Amino acid sequence: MSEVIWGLGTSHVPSIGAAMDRGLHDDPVWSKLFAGYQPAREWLADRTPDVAVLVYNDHANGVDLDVVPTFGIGVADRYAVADEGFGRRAVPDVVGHPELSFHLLQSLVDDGFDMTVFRELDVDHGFTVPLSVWTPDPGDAWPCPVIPLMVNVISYPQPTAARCYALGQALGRALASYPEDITVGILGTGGMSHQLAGTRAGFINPTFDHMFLDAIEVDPEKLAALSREDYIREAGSEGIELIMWLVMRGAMNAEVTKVHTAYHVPASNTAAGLALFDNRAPARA
Amino acid sequence: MSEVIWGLGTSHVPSIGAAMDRGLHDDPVWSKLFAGYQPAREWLADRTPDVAVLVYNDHANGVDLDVVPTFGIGVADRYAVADEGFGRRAVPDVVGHPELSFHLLQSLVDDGFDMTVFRELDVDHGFTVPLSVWTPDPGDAWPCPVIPLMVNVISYPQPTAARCYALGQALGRALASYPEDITVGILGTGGMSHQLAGTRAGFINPTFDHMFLDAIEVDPEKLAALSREDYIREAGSEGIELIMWLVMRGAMNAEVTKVHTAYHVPASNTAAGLALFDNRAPARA
Amino acid sequence: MTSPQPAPTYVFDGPTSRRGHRMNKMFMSLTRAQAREEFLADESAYCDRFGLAEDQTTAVLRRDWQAMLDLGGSIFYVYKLAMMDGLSMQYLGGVFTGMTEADFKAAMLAGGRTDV
Amino acid sequence: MTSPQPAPTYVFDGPTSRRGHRMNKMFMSLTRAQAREEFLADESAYCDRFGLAEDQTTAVLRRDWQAMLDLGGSIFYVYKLAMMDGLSMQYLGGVFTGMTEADFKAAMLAGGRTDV
Ligand SMILES: [Fe+3]
Ligand SMILES: [Fe+3]
Repeated sequence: MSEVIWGLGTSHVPSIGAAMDRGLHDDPVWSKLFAGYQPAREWLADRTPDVAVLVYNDHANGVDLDVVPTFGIGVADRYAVADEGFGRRAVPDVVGHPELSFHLLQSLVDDGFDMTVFRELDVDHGFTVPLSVWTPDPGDAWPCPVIPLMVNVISYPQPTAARCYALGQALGRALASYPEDITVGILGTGGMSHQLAGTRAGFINPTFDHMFLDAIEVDPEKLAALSREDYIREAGSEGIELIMWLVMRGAMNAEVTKVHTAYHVPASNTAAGLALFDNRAPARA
Repeated sequence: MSEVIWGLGTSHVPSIGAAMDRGLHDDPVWSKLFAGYQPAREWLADRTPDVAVLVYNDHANGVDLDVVPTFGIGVADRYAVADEGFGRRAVPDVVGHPELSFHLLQSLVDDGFDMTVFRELDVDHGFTVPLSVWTPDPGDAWPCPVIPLMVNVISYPQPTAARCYALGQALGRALASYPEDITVGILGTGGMSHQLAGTRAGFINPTFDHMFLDAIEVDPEKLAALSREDYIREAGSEGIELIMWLVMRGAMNAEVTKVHTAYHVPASNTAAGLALFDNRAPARA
Repeated sequence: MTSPQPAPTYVFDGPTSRRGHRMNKMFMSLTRAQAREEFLADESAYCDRFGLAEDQTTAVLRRDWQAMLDLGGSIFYVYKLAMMDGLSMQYLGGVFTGMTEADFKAAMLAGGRTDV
Repeated sequence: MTSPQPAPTYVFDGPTSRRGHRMNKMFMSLTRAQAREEFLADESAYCDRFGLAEDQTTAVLRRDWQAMLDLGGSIFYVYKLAMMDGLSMQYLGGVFTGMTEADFKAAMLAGGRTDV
């Protein structure tokens, strides 16, 4: 069986990637955000898993509006970094893990999740920015193979938060039944509160975000019980991306150990959050 | 609420469409097949619904292997007839019903079905042949708007028969909650037993097919309990298409009235079957 | 279907996505350099090619970002036109809220708009 | 993953679909008239363009339908090449089972192969 060793929730704002790509690490607008990432990066650097599963959404780069899957999974050997209009980010392509992908696919479909299979997929900032948050200097390659798990969050109706949490739990079961002994890291991405369009553009809700950062650790069921409309009202129309953190959390144990959290406003128009959890049982007294 | 008035299960073999398009209605190879359709066609001609939902699979014409949805639903105004390589069938394009499509989409997603949304979709013989079985001479237009419900049956792992039946039941609930009073016909397509490739090509299992034609009326749970492997073994590797009849059946009442069934071997390499059910409560003594 | 639009929020639901479909496809095409050249050579003809409604074409030609949203544009697609014009999401945020880009940026740096 | 291949049956599972992916994409392309022309002008070069493995190209050039299946071809995709050649699914059925097309058709008309 494979073992989930950690779960990382993180925003995936494109400007975070752009700031890193332009070396703005010490820029006064950005330095606090990156300082908040540092403890997580250090912890993760010593705990590279054999494979990672990255839960994300595409932003009209890898898929078009013609065909919008609610849940998709990549089964490719390799995922190219998308050109979002003005050249691709200068980061490595993503190496996949098709054997584990096909195992997860079969297990999830047998478990009643109606996955869409991607045999080819270009991944956009929603995917590569979290990888950069984890690994700022990947060199020629990301630290391990990564499997994309795509969630529709931009086209209504999104899956419910409860369904995302259930998908995470099914993902946990699927990983546990993998015949090989490998270690796995899970990334849930998106959020935190933000709204891009309309008179409410620039909306930030730090109260909700802090509640979310706490509850994702100790009471994910509470977050899973919120409706689409709750997320849109409390976290903004794009803050609904936070439902993807629930997939990550669902794949972990009921009890997890918090390694580090960080919260910063703004990354461009968005509240940026990070939460890192150790999935190994805490030492007991 | 909308009311499902009938359900039609039918094979969708391309050669059936080709035979109709070439006017081979009275050809000795085909006349028996078409004679078997006649009573169903007559009954249906008097019962045109306001909308139909057609459950089918694409055969590498409307979607490619790059992106394979387990379950998809069309939300378009119109669906073009696909060119499968040598010109499109000379039948009308399909008019959609986006209002009902979006209602079904929301209801199904809320009910935990992870639908893929098609805002554009070309429909192939899997879709147009059943329409021709229902309406041999459509003239300029099919009898009513039709909503495509796509199921992956050609790429392993297909959804389980049980999941297809559950989708049908959710479809029934979704239709029942539609605010307008409209009548609906449901078509489940594919099968019956056949296998196209390998040393087992030409495989036909009339015993299984007859069992299926009986059970789809009176004991669909029995069919829903069969595994993928059961279908592939008993009905051939392409006979697994029969799981799509379970979506149709699931959307109907527990008790339905058989109007007509027909069975004929062969349509090209396939056992062709038809089963038509009245969903209105039978008159009681 | 029921529409869940909270008052000042755009939700890309069924009716919205139907209205905006061709315009959003046009925006999507602008991710290719060749398409951007063709668009810039004759914006109106390019919009016609994608079958935009007249009010949509007008909104695109005038860079009326608010109108694009009202006519079914998805912000992720509208943004592709803005990117082509060298405009940022923060510029758009300013337009939508009646601020200059500088004021919008300042509002975000001050902790974002927490009272809307 | 567990493979559910019943003995003489092709199931288009993960390993099969990975092996056949480029070849199936090449078959898919043949639904366009222009692509068929380019294919027929230089079949080997066309296969190279899609990145087929050598044994796959050989199978395509020789019209070795059985080998195409064994090398990851999906029957629905392989059939697109057969259609281009003017061959029917019943012809292919004959090839797979070691019969002439006429014999295969006769077997189907007689009720199909019920004993396999
Ligand atoms: Fe995002
Ligand atoms: Fe079929």
